[in-house]
Amino acid sequence: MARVRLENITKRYGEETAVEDVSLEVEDGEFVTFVGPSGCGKSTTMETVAGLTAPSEGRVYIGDDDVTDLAPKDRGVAMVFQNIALFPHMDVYENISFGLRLRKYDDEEVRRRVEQAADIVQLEGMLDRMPAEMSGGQQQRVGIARAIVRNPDVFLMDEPLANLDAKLRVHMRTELQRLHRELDATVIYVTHDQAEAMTMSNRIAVLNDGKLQQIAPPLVCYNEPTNLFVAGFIGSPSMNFVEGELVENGLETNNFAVDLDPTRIPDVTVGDAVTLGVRPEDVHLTRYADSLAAPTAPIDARTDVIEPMGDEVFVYLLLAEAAAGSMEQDPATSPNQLLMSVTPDTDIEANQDVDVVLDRSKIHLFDTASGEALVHGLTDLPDREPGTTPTEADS
Amino acid sequence: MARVRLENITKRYGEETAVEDVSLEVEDGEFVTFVGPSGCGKSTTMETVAGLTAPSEGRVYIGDDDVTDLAPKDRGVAMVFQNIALFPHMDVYENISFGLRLRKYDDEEVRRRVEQAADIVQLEGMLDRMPAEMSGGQQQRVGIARAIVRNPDVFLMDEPLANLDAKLRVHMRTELQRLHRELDATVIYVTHDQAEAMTMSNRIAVLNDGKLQQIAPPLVCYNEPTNLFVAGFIGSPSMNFVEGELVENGLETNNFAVDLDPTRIPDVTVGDAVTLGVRPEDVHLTRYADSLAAPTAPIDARTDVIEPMGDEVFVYLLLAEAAAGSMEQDPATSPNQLLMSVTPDTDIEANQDVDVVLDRSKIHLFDTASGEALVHGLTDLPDREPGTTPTEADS
Amino acid sequence: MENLSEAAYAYLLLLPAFALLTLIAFYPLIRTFVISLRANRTRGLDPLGAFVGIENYVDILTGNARLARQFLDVGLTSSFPFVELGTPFFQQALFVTLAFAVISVVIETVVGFGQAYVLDQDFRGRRWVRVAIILPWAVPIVIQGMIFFLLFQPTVGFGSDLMQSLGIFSATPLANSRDAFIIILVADIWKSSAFMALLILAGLQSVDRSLYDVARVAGASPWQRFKLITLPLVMPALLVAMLFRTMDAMRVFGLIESTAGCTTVPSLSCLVVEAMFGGTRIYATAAAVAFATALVIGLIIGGYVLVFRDTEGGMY
Amino acid sequence: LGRGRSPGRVVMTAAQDVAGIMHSEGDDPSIQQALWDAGLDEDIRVEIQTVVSDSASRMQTTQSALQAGRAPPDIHMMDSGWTVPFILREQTVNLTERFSEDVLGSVNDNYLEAILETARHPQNGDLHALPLFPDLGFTLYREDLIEDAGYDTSGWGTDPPRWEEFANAVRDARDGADLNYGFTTQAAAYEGLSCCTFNEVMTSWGGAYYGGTDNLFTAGDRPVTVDDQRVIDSIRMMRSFIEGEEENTLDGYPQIAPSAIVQWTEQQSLSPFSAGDAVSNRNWSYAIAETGTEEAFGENLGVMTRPYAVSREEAEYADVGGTAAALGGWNLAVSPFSDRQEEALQVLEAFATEDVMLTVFELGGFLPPNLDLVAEVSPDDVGPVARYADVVQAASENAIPRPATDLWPEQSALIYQEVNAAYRGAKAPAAAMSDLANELEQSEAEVQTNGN
Amino acid sequence: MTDPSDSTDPTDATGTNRSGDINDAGDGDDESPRDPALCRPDGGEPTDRSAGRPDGGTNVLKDGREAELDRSPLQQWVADSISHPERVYRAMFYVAAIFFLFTTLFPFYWLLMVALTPEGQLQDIVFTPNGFNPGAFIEVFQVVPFHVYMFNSFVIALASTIVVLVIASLAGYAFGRLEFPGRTPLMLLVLIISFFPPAAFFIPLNDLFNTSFFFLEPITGDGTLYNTPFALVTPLSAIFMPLAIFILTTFYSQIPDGLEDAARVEGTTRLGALFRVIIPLSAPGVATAGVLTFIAVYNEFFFSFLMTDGQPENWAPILDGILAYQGQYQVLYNLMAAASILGVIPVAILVVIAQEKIVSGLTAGALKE
Ligand SMILES: Nc1ncnc2c1ncn2[C@@H]1O[C@H](COP(=O)(O)OP(=O)(O)OP(=O)(O)O)[C@@H](O)[C@H]1O
Ligand SMILES: Nc1ncnc2c1ncn2[C@@H]1O[C@H](COP(=O)(O)OP(=O)(O)OP(=O)(O)O)[C@@H](O)[C@H]1O
Ligand SMILES: [Mg+2]
Ligand SMILES: [Mg+2]
Repeated sequence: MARVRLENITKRYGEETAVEDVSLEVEDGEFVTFVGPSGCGKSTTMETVAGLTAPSEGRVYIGDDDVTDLAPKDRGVAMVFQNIALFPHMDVYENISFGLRLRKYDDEEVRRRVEQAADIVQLEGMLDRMPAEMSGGQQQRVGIARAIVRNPDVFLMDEPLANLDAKLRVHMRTELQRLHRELDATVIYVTHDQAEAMTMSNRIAVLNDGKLQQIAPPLVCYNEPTNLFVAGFIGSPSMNFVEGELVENGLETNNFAVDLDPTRIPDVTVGDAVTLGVRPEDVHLTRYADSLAAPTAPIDARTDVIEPMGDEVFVYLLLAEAAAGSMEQDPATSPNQLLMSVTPDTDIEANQDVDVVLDRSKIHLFDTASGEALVHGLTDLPDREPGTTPTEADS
Repeated sequence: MARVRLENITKRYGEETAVEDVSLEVEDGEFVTFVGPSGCGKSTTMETVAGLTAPSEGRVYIGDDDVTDLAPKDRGVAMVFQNIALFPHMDVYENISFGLRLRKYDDEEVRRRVEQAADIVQLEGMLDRMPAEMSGGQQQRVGIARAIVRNPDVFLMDEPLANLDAKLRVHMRTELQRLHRELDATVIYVTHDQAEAMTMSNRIAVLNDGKLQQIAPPLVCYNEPTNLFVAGFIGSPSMNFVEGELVENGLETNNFAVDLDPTRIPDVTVGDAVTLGVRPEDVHLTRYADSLAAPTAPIDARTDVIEPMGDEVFVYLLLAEAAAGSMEQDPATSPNQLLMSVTPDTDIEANQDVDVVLDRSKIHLFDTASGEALVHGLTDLPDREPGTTPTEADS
Repeated sequence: MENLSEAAYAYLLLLPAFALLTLIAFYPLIRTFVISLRANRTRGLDPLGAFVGIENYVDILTGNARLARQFLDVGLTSSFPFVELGTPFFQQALFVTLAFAVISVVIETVVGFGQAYVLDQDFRGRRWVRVAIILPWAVPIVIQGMIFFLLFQPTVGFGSDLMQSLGIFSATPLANSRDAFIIILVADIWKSSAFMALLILAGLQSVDRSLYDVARVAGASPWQRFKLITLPLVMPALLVAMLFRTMDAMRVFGLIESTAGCTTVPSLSCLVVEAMFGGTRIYATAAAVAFATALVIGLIIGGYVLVFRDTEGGMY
Repeated sequence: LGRGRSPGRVVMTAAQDVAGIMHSEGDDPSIQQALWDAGLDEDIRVEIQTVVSDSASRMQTTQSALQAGRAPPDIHMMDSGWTVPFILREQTVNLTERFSEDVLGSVNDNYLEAILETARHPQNGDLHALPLFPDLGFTLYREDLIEDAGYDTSGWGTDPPRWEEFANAVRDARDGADLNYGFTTQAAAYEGLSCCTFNEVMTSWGGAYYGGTDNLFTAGDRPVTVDDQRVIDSIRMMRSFIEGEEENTLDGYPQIAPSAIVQWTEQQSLSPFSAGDAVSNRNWSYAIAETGTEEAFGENLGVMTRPYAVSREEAEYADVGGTAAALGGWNLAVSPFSDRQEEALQVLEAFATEDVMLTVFELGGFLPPNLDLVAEVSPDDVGPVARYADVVQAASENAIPRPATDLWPEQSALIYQEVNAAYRGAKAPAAAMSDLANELEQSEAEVQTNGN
Repeated sequence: MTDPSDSTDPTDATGTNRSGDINDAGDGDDESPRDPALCRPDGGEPTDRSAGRPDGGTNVLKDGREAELDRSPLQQWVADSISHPERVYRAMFYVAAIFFLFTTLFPFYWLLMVALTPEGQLQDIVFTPNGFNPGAFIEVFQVVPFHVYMFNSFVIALASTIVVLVIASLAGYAFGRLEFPGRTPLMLLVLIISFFPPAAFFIPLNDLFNTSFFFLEPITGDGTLYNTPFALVTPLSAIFMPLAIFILTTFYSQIPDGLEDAARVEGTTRLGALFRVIIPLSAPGVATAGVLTFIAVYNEFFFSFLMTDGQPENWAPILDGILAYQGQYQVLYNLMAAASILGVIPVAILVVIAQEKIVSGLTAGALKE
């Protein structure tokens, strides 16, 4: 039983509040990933679970026990530290076996498990190196091995793969998932890598500014973010946001309008400021629009920078009224830009006039003032009053 | 003049060779990214440029000068360290201004530049914190600010964004690019993040095992990798590799065959072992194959695991002969698996029989023995002898 | 034990230290303090007389105590600088002690830093150089005194002749307060620099080397690296070394006793020991001088603590 | 760790020199044997607790033992210079009460009176310690060199010359033999200066600390006479010896002593002499033993008591003037904290027998407290000292003890500081002595005001 | 060698036009001034790169612009040194090392000369002994059982060092790594002990150690601690404890929290983390505290002299052994010298080797070189 439950955890450093009133429950055997901007309190939250930081307020439960006042060693947790924190005076073998030796496993067993763990992190043959003689990524792998060798009930991993290359990451990712499944351990994981968060987690917990924003399965966070913050944070590149205002029968922005029935949207009325969100992959060139079930009306745009990424190409679009916006501006914040992602074989060039459409089923609306999500997907709305949907207006 | 030139650099640590005979030239104002697996010698190479590590052999030039024996401070370089290495006894302001104060800039100027740098890395208001009071990402940003504040000729950045979340990374990425352009500085950059490497660099240098594999613009590395290593390393998820053998009029693998004229391929003859490489995004369901100019014949497969990533979905395919391969196996190494990437709205489920085709124009062939690339794209080959191309065979 | 609060845990860890210190240090000090408030009795079995309050303290400060030498002999005048030294400078215990402490600690710090820097380098035979530099510290004070005593014995050593011919010393330096002061200073520097060097070396060795890499790339010259990285990071260790050296120097006794003698160079500790063991059993006065000495040291150290309170990593 | 003591063991403190002769292998003579022979109970065995020989350190050790009420040691060996303070502190056993009549009588009759004074209670005269051996200050000189310089030294041994003659002889001998040093003595600022060397010189000039020998042991009510002209002159003479004709010197006395004497004690002053580099040296009986052997100067060593400037008849105070020999030596005191006082007293009584004294003299070269015995032994047994028995006798007659009251330690410090300063020329002799007189008077006054 | 134009200096617009210096390798190339205010466009002026040179060489060189023409060997060396600054540092380093070696060792050399000089010939010793008497080194053991004193001192020093290190480690951990009310006052309280001359402790301790406690009787025979190692170990431990506490506090407080955290998560208690991680990582500090304590105790003057009766069989330390050669009128300087050489040098070597072992054993590789 290694359910982890945080109850109203708050942590203050002097004036600064690092974590504010966070409550969440991680089920036994669940894999939960914390994501959030730098400094939002991910590591601090983990430390309260590990027992390294005493929360200023709130309680921590592991299993059925209140462990708030328990020493780290008695909590049955293992942790991979963001700053790696290898013992510089021990070689790799000693680092990895540290916890086992403390528990007086016999040498045979220790060696077996260390070798197995070293194998998983691909460090065979480096067991007698000192940490100072290793590269950054190698050190990080030692840190991971040190945690996994112990088969604890609860794994805490703070950016364990930050220094690894893509290939190794993928490998480690699968290894960690396998371990998770085999050991049936509860895992709390911090990463800034979207792919990791999406593929590994049962649920993602999005933190911002010390506060929990949403905790939900990855695709729910991706497809139904509860607020502007989550919407903008999950997904890379970020979702496009366009501020607008609800009018009689649609949403008007500086550059374009989207038809909809405002009354169908809960909690807002005509005249309210609403932000439209759409992901880059849901912006399509009008010429490919026929594949979409519910496209919006075409929007005039001009391509700015084209960023080929190999497997996809990012196209920065300047909307009609965009006079001289520079391409560096973050499309998520510039009201006159849209980022579109297309396949590499798409025939598109910089500084070319194009028409784009948005996939209505993928449009999100947020209350601009509170940031709260209003609806996800406009196609569901008109289902009830079919009359309003099809009309689309140019900007 | 801040061209950086490495001439036959070798660095040994005792028995261990960290860098082996690396020669490369980074043009003045160029942005070159080092990528490669953990421990391949990226940091070590950087350190030889900075002057922190004396190469065992070889010379380093900056501008026109041989700086091999010059002290770091006389090389005009600034560096972001992989292990961050902030001065623990100085607050953020002092850390960032360290280099400027050494040069006796007047206080006014120092403050202005520090504030500007802090702004870029979004650390305003934290200038009087001590490093120990900051989160991992915040510390890393201080490290970046410390380097950029000095406006040097050559920037060395070793995984400067490893601890930052996606959003901040994108922001920092653009900021660094802007800086690069404005300062007209030469940048050598290490990252394990493909997106960074692809978007920021003029050229990518791929290292493996201390040896330089390829140095070329990002898309060249992506589309025309010189060898198996580069092909497998660049791109995430990794390219699919299928080993096969050249036969009379094609390439045969365990599970399928691809038509081609072996004589058109340089340096190999019928009977040679050849590896076919194809990226996940170039594997298509047969039903969508019409959008391809040159698809291969359909290949029978069965979907295994479906991994939705938000903006795309990874589909693990088991090829016909695959009996009981488990989904965790790395598709790049398992001969009976293929990884396919499809858009999220594709209608596909696990354990479903499907037909897939490969995009012939995106197929790479490698000499299995040496790993060297033979051809990139099979469409160019049959152009000359059109007779051989269209025939396709099932496996 | 792990479940104790941080404070309770800290007190638990401090318990053994304070138990030992209370028994062996605080308790004796309290008793000594009580002694200092009573009268001397030179005859009879009981060495202490009636309770006299702070009379003993008044006596030592006013020069009325039965000490062979002056604790402090200054008179107040109406004209600048408002104080007038009575006994010559080098004959006043307080001044001699202060001068000795200040000069010796300053020089030892510099020398110790130099030695530590040498030892921090990597070179062949470093171990033996380290032995050499540590050696003076391992010399018993009697021997340290003997060496310098003999060196400046005109018939035995060449020190007197040498220094006399250089015009620095008189013919009988060990009998001349000023010369003897310098000899004691040199002897102390010779021995105690090693103390500084060892502590500073430990500080140097604890500095994370990658910080030097950062500084080198940032353009720091060796001197700047020293000033901006080494010094501040070694500062806590250095402060401890200086603090304890200062206190040690303020309590100098054995060295003086075994070279020039307390007559020539009286220090505060000399007065304590002479009062206690000088044959005239004036324990109360001895206790009072000891407490007065502690008070002087306390004032100096208090100044230290105030000045360096904000030093990074400092202990306050 | 345990230190269980077998019964019959009596622990006595002693330095290496005495410790080395206490017991012996087999039948070789030893003090222990002599004690038994003298009638000590065979069950009683003296065990030596070796202590350092430096007198000041020994006083510390003794003081800390007695102050803590610790025993063993059962018998403390105390310097004659600091026995009285311990007596006054009631830290010794009163021997007058505990000794048998005849032993007490023979001690009082036969022992050198001057050293007995240092072992008596100053107020009631009771004996609290038994002198083990006295020591006397001698002036050693190279008879051969002085004779070569044309001086007749035949009578010097028992009838020393005047200072002027002596000084001239030394100067001529030094110059004649081309030696580095003439006369070496001890003038460092230490106990030896106030108790002994200066005391001798002062006495030989007819001066005294407290107006003659009557007042030596009665602190409080006595005159302080150190600012006498004679005392000042004696210092000026010493300055002449050191500096030649300079400030604060005395005409007619040549430069004969190195200035280094102001930082010399016994060892440093003896070594140039024993190395043949000096004409004359003031020292203790051990120096005779060391330099009077055949390997050293043998018969060429002349020994006498101090030259003088003012004869005893000319002197103002009692028993001063004329030649002088400072008195040192050690006493044995029984610890009142000992649980073996009876045994210890027996040991002391045995020490008071002549045979034991002679054994100590023969084995260790320590003068017997009954100095008449010196003449009874042959040089073959005890070394060169016996050769100078007449000088020893003369010295004992002219022995001057230090005024070793319980104030002496602090007064001694005052004295040697001022005298040393005056010798060095740091202070004019007259000024130094008048300062000293003030300080001593203050110290004396202490006794009256405190009454302790 | 080439001119490392410090073009990192952004205000130094001339940083790149100084290539005129590049041609003649190894002779007086300059380093552009680090200080932008000092930047000169001509750039050809030889200046001294080595800021660490204390010898005023800067001026010599600055004046010597014409020295380009005729250079003396010295200037040649200086010029070479400029292009190879490591050489200057190396040279400075050797000068400093030799200077320190000479100044620390000379008194020992002289002590050796005193030891070798036969008794009674102690005159005018400068660089050679008067006569040659190596027998002194044997005699020291014959006159007094010096080895016993050494052994006693060794045991007492070792015991005190262990007591001090253990207790001070706990206290240092509390002071250095824990926050609790009264931390500063308690530290000052510890410090106060060191304000007092040892004599201030003496009278009460002398009473205490000579008081008979019945419960000690089975151990010490008479129930007092006097004449037992405890009489030295306890006061010396207490007196050297403040120094050790301060040293350890300082070093322990500098170990990053992360490492302690890692150890605790791995399953150590806080104390376990202290002994397994913090102490090993503070090895230089711990070893130094140990060495300082050991040697200080080994050579301690005051209590060593007064807390035993000076008998080798009663745990008298080396000091008493040395003083045993000192007579009232006669001091066997040669034997004292020989004894102290014998007593000191082996211990110093032992201590240094032990320290190196401790440090390297505990921190091997901890510091990236
Ligand atoms: N001081 C050293 N002693 C011995 N080997 C070392 C030392 N430093 C690095 N190495 C080895 O040299 C190789 C290259 O190290 P380097 O730090 O350059 O790797 P890297 O490419 O930066 O890897 P990463 O991405 O993990 O940081 C590694 O195998 C490493 O173990
Ligand atoms: N010891 C401390 N004293 C003061 N503030 C602190 C301390 N440790 C952390 N903080 C602050 O608390 C906040 C949360 O820190 P935390 O380390 O939990 O962030 P994080 O989410 O892990 O960020 P990152 O992704 O950058 O590692 C940050 O703003 C940080 O500056
Ligand atoms: Mg963090
Ligand atoms: Mg690296």
